[in-house]
Amino acid sequence: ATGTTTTPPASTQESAAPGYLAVADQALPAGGTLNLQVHIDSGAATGYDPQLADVATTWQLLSLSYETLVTIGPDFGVQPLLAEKWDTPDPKTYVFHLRKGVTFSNGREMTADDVVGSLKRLLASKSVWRGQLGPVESVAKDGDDKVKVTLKEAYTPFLAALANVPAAVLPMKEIDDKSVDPATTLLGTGPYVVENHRQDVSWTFKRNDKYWSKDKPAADALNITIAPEEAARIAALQNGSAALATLGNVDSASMLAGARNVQVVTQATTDFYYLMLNTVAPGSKFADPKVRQAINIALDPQQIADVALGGKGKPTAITPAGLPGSCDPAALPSAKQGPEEARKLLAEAGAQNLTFTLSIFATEPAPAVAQVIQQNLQQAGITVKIEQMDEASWSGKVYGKAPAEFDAALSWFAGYADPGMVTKWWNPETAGFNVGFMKPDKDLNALIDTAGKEPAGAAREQALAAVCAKADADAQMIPLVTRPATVAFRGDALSPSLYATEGYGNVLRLVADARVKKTQ
Amino acid sequence: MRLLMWWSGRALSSAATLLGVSVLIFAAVRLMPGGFAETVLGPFATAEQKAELAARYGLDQPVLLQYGHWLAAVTGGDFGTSMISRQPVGTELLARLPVTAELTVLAVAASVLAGVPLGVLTAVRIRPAGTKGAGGSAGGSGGGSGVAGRLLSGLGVSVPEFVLGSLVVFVFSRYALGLEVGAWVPFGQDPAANLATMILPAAVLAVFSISVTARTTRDAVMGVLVEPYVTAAVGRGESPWSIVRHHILRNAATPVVTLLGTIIAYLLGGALIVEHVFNLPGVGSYVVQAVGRRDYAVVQAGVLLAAGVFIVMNVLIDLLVGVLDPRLGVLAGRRS
Amino acid sequence: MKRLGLDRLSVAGLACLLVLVVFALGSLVGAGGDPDAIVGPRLQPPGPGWWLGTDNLGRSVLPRVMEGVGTTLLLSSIAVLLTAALSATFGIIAGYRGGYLNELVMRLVEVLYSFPAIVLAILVAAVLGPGQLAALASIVLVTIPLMTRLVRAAAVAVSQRDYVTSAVISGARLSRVLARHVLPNVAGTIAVQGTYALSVGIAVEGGLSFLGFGVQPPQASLGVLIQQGGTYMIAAPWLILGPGVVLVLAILAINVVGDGLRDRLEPRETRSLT
Amino acid sequence: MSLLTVRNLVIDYPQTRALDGADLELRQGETLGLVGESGSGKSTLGSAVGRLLPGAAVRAGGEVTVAGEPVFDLPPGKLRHLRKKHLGFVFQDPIASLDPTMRVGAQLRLVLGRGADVGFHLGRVKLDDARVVRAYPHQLSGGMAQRVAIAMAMATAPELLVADEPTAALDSQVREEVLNVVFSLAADAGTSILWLSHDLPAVARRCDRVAVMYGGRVVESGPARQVLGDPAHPYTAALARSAPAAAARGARLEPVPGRPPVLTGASPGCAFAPRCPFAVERCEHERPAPVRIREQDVLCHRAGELAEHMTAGRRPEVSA
Amino acid sequence: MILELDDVTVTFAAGPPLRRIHLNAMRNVSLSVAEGETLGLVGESGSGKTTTSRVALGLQRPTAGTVRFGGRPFPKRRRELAGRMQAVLQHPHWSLNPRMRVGQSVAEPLAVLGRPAGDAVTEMLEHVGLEAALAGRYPHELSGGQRQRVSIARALVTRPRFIVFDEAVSALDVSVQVQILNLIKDLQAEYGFSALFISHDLGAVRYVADRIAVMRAGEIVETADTATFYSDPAHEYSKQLLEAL
Ligand SMILES: Nc1ncnc2c1ncn2[C@@H]1O[C@H](COP(=O)(O)OP(=O)(O)OP(=O)(O)O)[C@@H](O)[C@H]1O
Ligand SMILES: Nc1ncnc2c1ncn2[C@@H]1O[C@H](COP(=O)(O)OP(=O)(O)OP(=O)(O)O)[C@@H](O)[C@H]1O
Ligand SMILES: [Mg+2]
Ligand SMILES: [Mg+2]
Repeated sequence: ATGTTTTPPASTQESAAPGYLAVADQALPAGGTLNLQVHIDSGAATGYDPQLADVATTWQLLSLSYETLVTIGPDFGVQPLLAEKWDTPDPKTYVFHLRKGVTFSNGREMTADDVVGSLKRLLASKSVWRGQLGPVESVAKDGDDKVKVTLKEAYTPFLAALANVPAAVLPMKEIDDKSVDPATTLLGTGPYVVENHRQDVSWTFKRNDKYWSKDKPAADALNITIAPEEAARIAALQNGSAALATLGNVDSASMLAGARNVQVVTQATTDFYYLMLNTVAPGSKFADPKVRQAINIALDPQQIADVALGGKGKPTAITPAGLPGSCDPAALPSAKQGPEEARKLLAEAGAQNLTFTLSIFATEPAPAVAQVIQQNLQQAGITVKIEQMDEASWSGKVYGKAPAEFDAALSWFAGYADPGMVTKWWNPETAGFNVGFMKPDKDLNALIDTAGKEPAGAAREQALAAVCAKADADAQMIPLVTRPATVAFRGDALSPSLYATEGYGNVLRLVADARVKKTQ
Repeated sequence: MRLLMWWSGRALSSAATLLGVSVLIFAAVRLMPGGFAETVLGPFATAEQKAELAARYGLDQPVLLQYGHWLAAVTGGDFGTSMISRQPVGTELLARLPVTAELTVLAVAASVLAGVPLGVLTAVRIRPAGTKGAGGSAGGSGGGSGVAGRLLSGLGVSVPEFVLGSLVVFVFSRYALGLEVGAWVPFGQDPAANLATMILPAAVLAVFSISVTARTTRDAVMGVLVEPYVTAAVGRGESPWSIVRHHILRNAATPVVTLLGTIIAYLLGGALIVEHVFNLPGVGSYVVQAVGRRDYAVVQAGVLLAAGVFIVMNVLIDLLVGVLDPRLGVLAGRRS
Repeated sequence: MKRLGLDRLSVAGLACLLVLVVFALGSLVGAGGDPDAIVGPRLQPPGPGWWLGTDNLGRSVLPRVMEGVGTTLLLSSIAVLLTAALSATFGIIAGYRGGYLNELVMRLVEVLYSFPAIVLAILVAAVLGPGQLAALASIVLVTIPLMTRLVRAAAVAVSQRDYVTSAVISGARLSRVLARHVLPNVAGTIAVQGTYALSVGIAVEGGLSFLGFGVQPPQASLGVLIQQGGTYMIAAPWLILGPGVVLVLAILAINVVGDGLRDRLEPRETRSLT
Repeated sequence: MSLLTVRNLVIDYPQTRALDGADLELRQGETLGLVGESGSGKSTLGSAVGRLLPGAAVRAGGEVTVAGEPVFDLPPGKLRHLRKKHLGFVFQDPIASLDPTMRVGAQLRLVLGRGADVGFHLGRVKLDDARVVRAYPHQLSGGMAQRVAIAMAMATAPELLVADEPTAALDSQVREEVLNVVFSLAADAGTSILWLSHDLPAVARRCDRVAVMYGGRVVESGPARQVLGDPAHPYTAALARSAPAAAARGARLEPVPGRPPVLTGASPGCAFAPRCPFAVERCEHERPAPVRIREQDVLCHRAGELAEHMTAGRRPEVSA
Repeated sequence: MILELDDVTVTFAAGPPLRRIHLNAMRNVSLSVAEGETLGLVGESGSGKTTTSRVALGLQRPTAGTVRFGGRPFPKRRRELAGRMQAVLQHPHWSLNPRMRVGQSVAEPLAVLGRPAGDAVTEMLEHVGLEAALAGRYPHELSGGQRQRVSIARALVTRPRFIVFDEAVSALDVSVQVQILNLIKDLQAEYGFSALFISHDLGAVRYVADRIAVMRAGEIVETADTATFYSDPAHEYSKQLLEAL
């Protein structure tokens, strides 16, 4: 496939185009300051280095200053960004044609060396993303304006992985001569330049005047306030001190129902909740697959989505629902059975009075999800005790030790932009973080690898369906429902562009398009 | 000379208390489950990365040694480095202190300016006694105004800040009522705008302390009212307000001022919730987030700071009490 | 009531508490329904089947409030009893013995006192892990300094009383002096402070749950309910109204009873300024 | 015309009747000692003169007139004026009756007005020490503090000084000095004194007249020497007999048997009846009305018949 | 001699650590009380009377000097003296535990000794002129005089050999004072205990004491027979005291 330069569909009214929740009104003048509020700051011990960033909130902020070769378009299509186009002479080779006239915000022009250096640096790093890039064999300059990446074997999610912030192009010259430390300085080709950052308080960005796309970014400055308390963000929207804010509560729309000029939209994401059953702990209650199967059957993802997520989430298999090619959760074996079968399985396993503790973190809506799970399992005679912790204690308990000491735990994965990416986490040997509570399943691992190689198409969908079914039966990590993102903005202050779906949790992805209607 | 001795005595005991606080806080922070590494590095971090981070912040050393290093650094004015922002904690605390301080000062001011008059008014009886039908309540809880006072001050202490705060945030953000929420501006940038955004949080914070102050004032004034010197002043024909001004206020001040010490500790804690609800960049929200992320240096410094402020305030209050009541003062002479 | 010698307001407060206790006991026998069961659509206003409305999971609010009152009252009461026991032990020994023991106890109390209450509570919750135990320990640690101080002060006063001296002269053992003479005479202080500690305890439980360190779901406590209800203040005001009113009533009633108890134990004169 | 008239005054506390129809009269320039056991109502009567009763007190009847003004019916402003111009009070605990947070000089100036000659007033009570002006009350001895209180009370040269056991808290040596100051200042200013005291011999020595209180009533009043030397009321007689100081070495003191009454309402008869060796039926049921025996006004049904009997009793040692 | 104080000095240190003030509450005090004798101790407020009584009762260790009770120094453990000395103290209001019934208060010294109370309590109450029915009352239901009688009953119930009366009648009304003084005299005649009778009221002391010691600023300035003292005081200070009487 060959990509071409695309601009977002030009549209003068705010009626959303397909794949969009909102499209910025290009007729509005550029300029102005945009005030945003998000609930959490990027917080990593590794600093600002995009290659080491591993959470969506960090990607979101870093994406304002860093760019990747390719990017994700509406409905998960891969689109050009710093590469104007690319060729794939064979499934193992990608040749990227670099965009001309791209400069870093310090004024230096981006070169093929920067691209090659960045990718090599990433591959040599301890970054989690190194694995997502797949079996890369070599990265090399192909003339001054082309870069060639060779894979050891075919790897379908490659482009989607390349579209995320850790694969951003860094100013390698400066990094190599040590004049810039990416951990402490943001120096990218992106639309905005950091002016000030106070940890956990605010970020201020100003327009990158040397940005390659001449009509972008529209807003001159961004003020991003970190407001952990939902009520504070809602307040800021209501009184207009924020033009856009991310919201956590699935019912925020009704909270803001009467507020004038505030629009609340739900962005579907590929992130999804999943239930971990610890099979590694000595004396695990879940060692018997029948017990896990029973739990999987007793769970009612539709009810979880309807009740805990206010109808905003969707049931999902291990390939995130919504991604092209992902499998149908309703077709999974466990979805077709009810509590009766679960009881039977438990009886067979001799685990009639199963009681276990579910460890969750306190951030909403996890407690709501857990309580619906509790109700679900009660139908099958399983007693769940919920243990709610702050996130630090929770991650200490879940990831801190191997074998881990919890019974069951609830969390969510970022779903990314290709159905073959998250499935890897079901192989603890490559994932690493879950060796403490999950036993590798050889068959499943093989299926995952196969699906990774299969080029997009019907064969891939079949391969993925096999992975889904196998994982459903294995049921050590049980996917539940997708996790919606709620965004609200002031219609009188802002005309934003927002995708209807998002794979990397980046609400600010299109912020460079947003038009400010009035300056506060 | 006496003052000097008093100071050295107080300094010594304050230092002992602070030392105790430092031990407790250090121990508490280390006892928290959940490692800094999982939190700061995320679940995907390798053991190697964790070890590297631990080494960077000296967390691989024996705990006692860590404590010693920390204590030595703190006494030298170095509060360590935040593991999240990698900035010196001292700098960040200093930047955030004004917000919390302003909030607390405003709330203390409100407690004194509203609580004290309220307490005096509900305690002082103007109607002369001995008249038929006057007085009458057995326990002396102050008759009608007493019931109202008790209910009022009771109400003040029963509405938790987070409820009141959330309500205020919502109401004031939805309806233009003249005061802004959520648009915090640094004081240095625009004092007037800053005050306008601080009034509401301070008011929410102050509700509890106002009613406690009012209640304590009322108790203290009622205690003073029956002192012989007040009877003597009444007997000399002094007017009620002259008595309140000259004899009652100062004598009732001791318990109220002493209470302020407790109130300040309380407000420092309450500020944490209020800062959270109103999203103000103060020390409180800093510490809460740091607890959440196991950012040890920040938690330790934050709590030590709060305790230090509290202890210093209490020393000052003791001094003030001495000035107000010469019988209790440092400089009190012995009976001739 | 008359025999207790409490005034009318305090009797009203006591009655109010009694009603709350009955309300809480109701949930034990299942009155009002299962507090955890999903019984209807989410966020329904009060109506048949859910007399106080439903919450964000479609659970009936009424049984949850009933359970919440019980949890909160029980938790705070146990905590306050613990505080009272510890404060009495340390306060009395420190107050009666004086000397180094006194210094030590007072210094410890001072250290605890220098922590802002909610910070102390958060630390405790973080160390112990959220839950009832953490809430319990937090309330105890938060209320202990003031009570120990006051008990100590009372014990100092009582130890100087002639009847204590007489007992010592008679050759009574320390344990006897403390148990028979000092303790009963500081019991009033403990009782009065206990009521205030109880209201502080309820507030601390609420604050902790607000920050997510308190009682664990699906169990309800007033703090949990108010925290959740607060989010839905406008969309579903009934979620905060029920528990909010009950919480305010409980603290108000306890304070009023405490005041009445104090007026009764330490009656005081009044005087007019005219 | 008398300066102070108390007529049938009844004062109730929540559970106690403190005054049960007390009558008292005091003329210009006169010194009157009010004596009686603890709880007999002396302080209540003394406070009632200036309407300085605690909040719990209720006047259930009777009236108090000072310089022709009905104290209990005055509006607040007039009441203050009366206290300021006509009345002075000195209380039992000298240090407590001074504001602990104000220097002595400042307190005096508050009473005397700005720019007054504090030194002069302190000089009158024999406090010449310049340090006193700058001292706080707690830095003074009891005697000094009481003299300051007296200076404050006498600063306005009141017509009536009510002194409620002004020396009870003082050491025996200082007592005399303080009393000397009070009485000489009053004599100079023509101030009448109502002196509430336990100390019978001292009252006998210094006062023109004595009133004896029992059970909230003045049971006997008259010229001091007369009342204490020739008591007409059985209670006065018993009281006079029981002072330890009065006992000769080796002699046995005779206490008043029984204990003082605590009234909750009007006493149906004579409150002393249960302890009185001379009580008859009538004493229990009928409230005695004042009768005049010699120069005394006495509240006793049998005063007349007993007059002879009592005189025969042993007289208290009264040193002139 | 039941009690001997030999050259006793008591020094108090008061105030915070760095500004201690040292104060001699007793200075080289020597006095003795013979069997069956009542020694009166008079002096102005703060002269050291109470401190002396505390030393005599073994509640206060002297800074210097020796104390002997019954010819022997005080034992390390107070319990060995249990029941052999008692005290009646100043405040009728605080002399009895307000949370104990009168009967329990009186029985306490016996309970400490592990002896059954039996009829001793009722007997004792009757001895001090109180109805046995009062045993069931709480102190606040009694008058000041009655409370002091209960204290005396409590002090006597173990038949001690030595009793300290520290301002035992000062807070009482004149007429009640006499009742109590008479009671003390009568009981002493009956039980023959020795007593240290402390008061600032010279009249009261004269009434009960065999000998009188005068204290001033921590020192004994004069000791004399009561009769001699009142008729012919030797010390200048004693003369002053008597003048004021
Ligand atoms: N504030 C008060 N509240 C209730 N009762 C009181 C109050 N003041 C005094 N009484 C009672 O009123 C009665 C008279 O008290 P009052 O103080 O006038 O007596 P007194 O003759 O001055 O006694 P004393 O010699 O002890 O001072 C007593 O029975 C007393 O208990
Ligand atoms: N525990 C103590 N610590 C410090 N000083 C004390 C202590 N006990 C007594 N004093 C001081 O010792 C001196 C003598 O006190 P003491 O109580 O013996 O006097 P007193 O003659 O009994 O006086 P009063 O007649 O007032 O009871 C006083 O100056 C007192 O302040
Ligand atoms: Mg009196
Ligand atoms: Mg004494």
